[in-house]
Amino acid sequence: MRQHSTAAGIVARFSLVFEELFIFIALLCLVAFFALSADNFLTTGTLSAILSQLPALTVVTIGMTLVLVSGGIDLSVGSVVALSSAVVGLLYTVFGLPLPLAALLGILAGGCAGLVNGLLGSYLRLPIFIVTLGMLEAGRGLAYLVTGSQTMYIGPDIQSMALPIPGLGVSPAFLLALALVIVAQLTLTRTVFGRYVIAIGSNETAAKISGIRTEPYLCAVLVISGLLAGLGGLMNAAYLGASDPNAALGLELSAIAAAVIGGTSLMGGRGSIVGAFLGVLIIAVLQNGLAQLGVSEPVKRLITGLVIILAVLLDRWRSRP
Amino acid sequence: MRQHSTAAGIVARFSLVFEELFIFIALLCLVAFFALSADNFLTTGTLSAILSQLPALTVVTIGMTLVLVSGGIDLSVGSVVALSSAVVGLLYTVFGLPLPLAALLGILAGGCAGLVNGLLGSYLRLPIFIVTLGMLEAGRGLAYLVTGSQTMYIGPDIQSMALPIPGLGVSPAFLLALALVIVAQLTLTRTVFGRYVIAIGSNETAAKISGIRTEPYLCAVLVISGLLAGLGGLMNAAYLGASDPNAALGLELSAIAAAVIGGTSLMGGRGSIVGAFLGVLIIAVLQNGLAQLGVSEPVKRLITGLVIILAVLLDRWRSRP
Amino acid sequence: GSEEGGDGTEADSAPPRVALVMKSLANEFFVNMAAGAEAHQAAHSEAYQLIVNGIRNESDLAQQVALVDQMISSGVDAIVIAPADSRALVPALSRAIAAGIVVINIDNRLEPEVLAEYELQIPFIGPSNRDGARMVGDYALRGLPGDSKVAILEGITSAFNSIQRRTGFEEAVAAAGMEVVTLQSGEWDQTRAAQITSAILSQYPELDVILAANDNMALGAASAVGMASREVVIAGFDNISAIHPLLQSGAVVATADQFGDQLAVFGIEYALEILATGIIPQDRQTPLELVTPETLQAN
Amino acid sequence: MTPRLAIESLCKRFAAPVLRDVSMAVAPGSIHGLVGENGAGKSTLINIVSGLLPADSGSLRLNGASYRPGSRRQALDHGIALAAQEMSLIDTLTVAENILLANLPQHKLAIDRERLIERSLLLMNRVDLRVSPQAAVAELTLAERQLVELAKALSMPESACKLLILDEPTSALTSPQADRLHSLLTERAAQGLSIIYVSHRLDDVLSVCDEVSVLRDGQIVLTAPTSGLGAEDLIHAMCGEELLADDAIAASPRGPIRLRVEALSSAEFPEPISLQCHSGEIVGIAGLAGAGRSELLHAIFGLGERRSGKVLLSGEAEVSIDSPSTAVRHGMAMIAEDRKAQGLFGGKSLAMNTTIAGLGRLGGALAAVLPRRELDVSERLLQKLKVKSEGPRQDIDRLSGGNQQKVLFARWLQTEADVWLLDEPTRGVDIGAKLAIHQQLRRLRDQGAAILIVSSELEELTALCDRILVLSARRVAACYERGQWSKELLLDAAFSQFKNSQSHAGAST
Ligand SMILES: Nc1ncnc2c1ncn2[C@@H]1O[C@H](COP(=O)(O)OP(=O)(O)OP(=O)(O)O)[C@@H](O)[C@H]1O
Ligand SMILES: Nc1ncnc2c1ncn2[C@@H]1O[C@H](COP(=O)(O)OP(=O)(O)OP(=O)(O)O)[C@@H](O)[C@H]1O
Ligand SMILES: [Mg+2]
Ligand SMILES: [Mg+2]
Repeated sequence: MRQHSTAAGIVARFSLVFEELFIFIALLCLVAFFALSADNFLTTGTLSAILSQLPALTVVTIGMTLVLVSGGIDLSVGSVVALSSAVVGLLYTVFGLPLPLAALLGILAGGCAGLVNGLLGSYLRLPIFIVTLGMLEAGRGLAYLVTGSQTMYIGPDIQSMALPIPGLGVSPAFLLALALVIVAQLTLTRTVFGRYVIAIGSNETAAKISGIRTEPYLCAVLVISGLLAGLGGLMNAAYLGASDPNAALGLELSAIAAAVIGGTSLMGGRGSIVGAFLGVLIIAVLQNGLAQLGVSEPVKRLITGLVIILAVLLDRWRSRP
Repeated sequence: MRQHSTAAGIVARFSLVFEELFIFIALLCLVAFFALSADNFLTTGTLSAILSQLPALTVVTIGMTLVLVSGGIDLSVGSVVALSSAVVGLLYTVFGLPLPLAALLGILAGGCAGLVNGLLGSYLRLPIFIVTLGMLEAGRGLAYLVTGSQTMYIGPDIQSMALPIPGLGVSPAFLLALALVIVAQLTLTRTVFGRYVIAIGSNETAAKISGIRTEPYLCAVLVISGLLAGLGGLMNAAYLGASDPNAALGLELSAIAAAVIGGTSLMGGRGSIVGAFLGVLIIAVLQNGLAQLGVSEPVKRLITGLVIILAVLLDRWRSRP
Repeated sequence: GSEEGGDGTEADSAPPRVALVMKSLANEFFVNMAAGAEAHQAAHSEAYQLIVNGIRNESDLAQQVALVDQMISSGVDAIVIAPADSRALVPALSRAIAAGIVVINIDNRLEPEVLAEYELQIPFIGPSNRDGARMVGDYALRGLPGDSKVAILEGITSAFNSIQRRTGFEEAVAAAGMEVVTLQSGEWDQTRAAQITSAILSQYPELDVILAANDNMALGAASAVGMASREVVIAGFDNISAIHPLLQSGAVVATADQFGDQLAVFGIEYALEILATGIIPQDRQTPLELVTPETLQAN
Repeated sequence: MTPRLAIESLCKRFAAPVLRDVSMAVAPGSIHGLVGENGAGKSTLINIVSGLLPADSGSLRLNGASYRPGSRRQALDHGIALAAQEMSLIDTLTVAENILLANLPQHKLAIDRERLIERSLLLMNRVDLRVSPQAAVAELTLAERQLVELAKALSMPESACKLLILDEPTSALTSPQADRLHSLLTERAAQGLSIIYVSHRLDDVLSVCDEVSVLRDGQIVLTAPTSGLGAEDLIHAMCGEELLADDAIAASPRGPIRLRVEALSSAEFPEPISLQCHSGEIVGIAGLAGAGRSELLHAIFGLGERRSGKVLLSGEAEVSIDSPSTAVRHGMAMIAEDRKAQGLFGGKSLAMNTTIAGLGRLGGALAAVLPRRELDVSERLLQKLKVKSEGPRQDIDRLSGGNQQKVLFARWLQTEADVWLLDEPTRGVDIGAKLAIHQQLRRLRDQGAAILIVSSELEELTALCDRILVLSARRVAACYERGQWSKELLLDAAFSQFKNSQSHAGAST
């Protein structure tokens, strides 16, 4: 009996690594495919192009994953990215605030949107899908209002965040995103907060009876998602050197896709930030590779759709021993 | 005890009507608001404009509601609308098939997309959110391929479906959509199929233990959603007299919003087609009213977001006695 | 010359690689542009290689910036770009130029101030959307009574072309001494345009003219007008094929052709010229043509 | 005579073997009992017979013909009716629809509502379920739900039904309800129906069944007619050892008052109630199904809407309980009635399930959870409670029902709670484990805990409690000290309000 349980224990211990291993293999397959079919895919240029695109989607996906694990969903992230980038642009260019302050306020604007989502969704118990759908519309409207519906040029200052640090080859934004992935993964797996979020997503009633006040946690994940979307907006502005009220249209679907490819359940209670990050990488590699191949838009769409489905097929195959 | 249960029975019986009553009141408020603020809102012109826009969203929402009740979601409806309208356009204008045949094949194209969703989602048990997200991409890609990414002019023939029948004031498309609302509502509430879909959406394991083979039903609702999206594509083409591969972008979110405003639960097991239809009316009145007021795009967005949230707030208030 | 691309531009056997970066490849205008470029390449296959890319969504700047970065990293020799935004693309293009890549701007002009800030000189080739819209507007409004009421359907509010065309339309209306009763965004989309037009028609029973910033919206407007059995003059922009039947039937009176299929070809030829000679040529405005039922008949 | 159902060398394994070479035969018209410890494999065997799980090897014969159901539907078509252990009810459908779900009466394309109501009322009467057939199942109590499940199992036409399987059909029922079911079963068996009856209530098994099989660790260790057997024989076969007798109660002196409930009411429990519980005391709450016992516990624990009145914990300082989280922080524990819906974190490890409530004591939300510590803690508790598992990393869904219940116990032992609210804590728990739980409760009491326990088994209350409170229609009907009560007195009190209300409601029994 004891021997048996140790064996099972070992399998169980590896299963987390294992889970992410499968997604990692999928990623490698994709890279191998593009390396074979596109001429200059395996170059430092491609790598740095991919790395510079990652940060915004990565941080947004971290927030989305947390929300999904808690059993919710946040459809407003795309709009909040646009809103926050608009706020940064406005404060810096029109009101002339110093950039760090403008950036901070932009992130806070995202946090406010998240707070509204959180209050309506957790304390008033409105269906979070609809609340964040409302915020998707309202947030975009605000972004248009803030920018006067025009792209605002911010200039090279803000871009320093998105440009590779000399000698290191990666940008501060990427380092920040990577650090957040690690922090979020540890928070989810190694802190009381993470446990509670998982417990609430897995069975809210049972969580309540176990003495967990569910509202503050449900609200907190939405605020975190809002703040991270705000940060995503800042990163987007840094990447573009401009704030674009039309930025990040449909980003919510990419973020959800990345999270689910990475093993997060839409039913709540299960998820991995590292997996979600691998999901982001898959999406980025796919977009890059297809662009380098220069295939036509319809074919790009078809392939993207197929890869999304294949990724979860692989995931399904894994979890069915 | 017995008296108590009868009283409860009566309350239960009225609660359905009641439920929809609240949405109806919300709709009336909205109409009253626009009647007061826009000059020519309460005119037959507005009415017929709204009626002519309804059919496509209505039929798509019927399918979406069924899928939501079964505990799933169908993100691909917008793309399938575009695909079906593209197929109709291609078959009629390029291949010269007679219009009814082209229309039928267009609807069937939608059904095929739904079948793929259904097979992957129910028999292979992939997460339906991701499957239909994949189809959202792939279907749009196919629509571009079919039309060569061009809007195809179809001509007045197809528009006869969308034009008011003289003397009646409403179009065949609207009548069809209305008939489908009634048929679907009866199917959901009065047939074994409907009860089984509710049962599966409410508790899939329990449904299985009760001897319901869940796969065929889960597959069927997705096929129905696909067919209805196909019909929606036909109606869209009829409305425009053209088939547009970029049609119905983001339609899935409108359909979900309409369903949820109408009292359908995103957790499955609960929903009303009539309610969803009222949800569609709210959305249509809102769009029309805002366009008549001529408010700017940002303000439109803001108001749309607020109305969506208010509608569910009202709904929440109702269900908390 | 380019260091990292490997195949240099001077004196070697491999033909140069030109990347065409456009807005949405799901839009007929850009599809035609791509087709024109591909036909040109097929006819000059020994002269250059072509990679065509567009973004998913006309307004997704980040994706277009990413595309430029990807093209830099895949080592192309020249980039011909129809920027989705006139400012936000400049930094990315400056990176391309720093990497030794020749950049040509087509369709939508990059903001000269921002170019100056980055000390760049990127030649622009393309039509003036504003002049084109003015031309279409003038034609549509000619001969109408002076108190006619006009509605304008613009594209995505923040889009450069949308702003240019809206401005052109507004100039035409002002010149004719008429009134714009409402200006709304149809977001380039047919269905939305049809819905908005329906609403406008009931709000303004006296409406005479709808000027739409692209043909898709004109198509939508025409179907709404047909459905309401009203007489409204409609004009569009872009000259897509689906508009022709409506021009013939008179439901739409005019549109503008910017010869999109040639636009990219001009850009590519310029790029090849620079690669060969190293001389940076001047900006060039490409022609725009008014398309009316008569001109359609003439062809 | 060919047996109705013959099971031959059936094997099934998940991670470990669960059924090993099981052979069993059920004669026509007989009631066959199936008993065994938690996790012995009873439900697994039943799931195979009723088409919910495929067997790894072995064969089944139904009336002599080979039988291999591929789905629950096929088993139904073969005449196998089932009342599942984890009930298979659909919350959003009505009672009537649930009862007839597998066979909804149709008229043309539509459901025939009249026949639906008519037939379900008939079945509801048979099990004595008195709610509206139009009521939504979500609004029923667990006992009522179990009766719905039974009515559902009985809904198969008598001509078609060959085998009726009941997996712990009385776990949530009071004894009058159970008795009624048993007489119904005997009646149907006399008409030729074969029945498999799984239960942990050994006395019931002995009185109802004709024959009984005992499963131990996935093997049949005994099959015999019940006539010559006693409960001790079954226990011996199940555990392979003698159980400690339910040790007599050394009337320990009770301590000061620990829990005070003052005029408490809520939307679910509208009549204000006051009661108190001393430390070192076990107070039982008896009552019929629907008497409001669960609602009372919920209200005390801080759940429920429109709650008024006071719940006070007196210790060093007096605290007022206003929410479950305050309750837990101040040493309260609650094991709710519906294990799956209100207790378990499905798909999560045993470790997570045991430690979750205790995490609050680690400090703030950002306090670290150390996997090593967590595993150690839960491993120790699982061993202490003798949970049959593969270790703390195992997924809780893979545990048998009784073992899941033990994990819930472990959860609150981990918080070192000293005020316990228990709602049917031994529901679905085998006799050995039940005694272990009883012992555990006594130990807690002796350590000074205040315990409030709701149970439908009067024997259990009698054996454990120092005081018993009887609820009837949400009011306190009586309160007895140890030595004052008898089964008759308790039942009388439980029926008291019900009799009054029955007279003007005019319901017939
Ligand atoms: N899906 C599953 N995956 C893995 N193991 C399982 C699964 N279902 C049951 N088991 C294991 O099989 C064994 C037998 O379980 P089963 O539910 O048949 O027990 P039981 O006799 O019905 O117990 P109880 O009296 O508690 O209901 C248990 O040890 C359980 O852990
Ligand atoms: N959410 C609810 N909505 C409406 N009625 C309810 C609800 N919950 C319970 N009831 C009703 O309240 C009554 C009392 O239920 P309660 O759970 O208190 O019974 P109980 O004494 O705990 O019985 P059991 O032995 O079943 O646990 C039942 O008749 C039930 O139908
Ligand atoms: Mg069992
Ligand atoms: Mg109870």
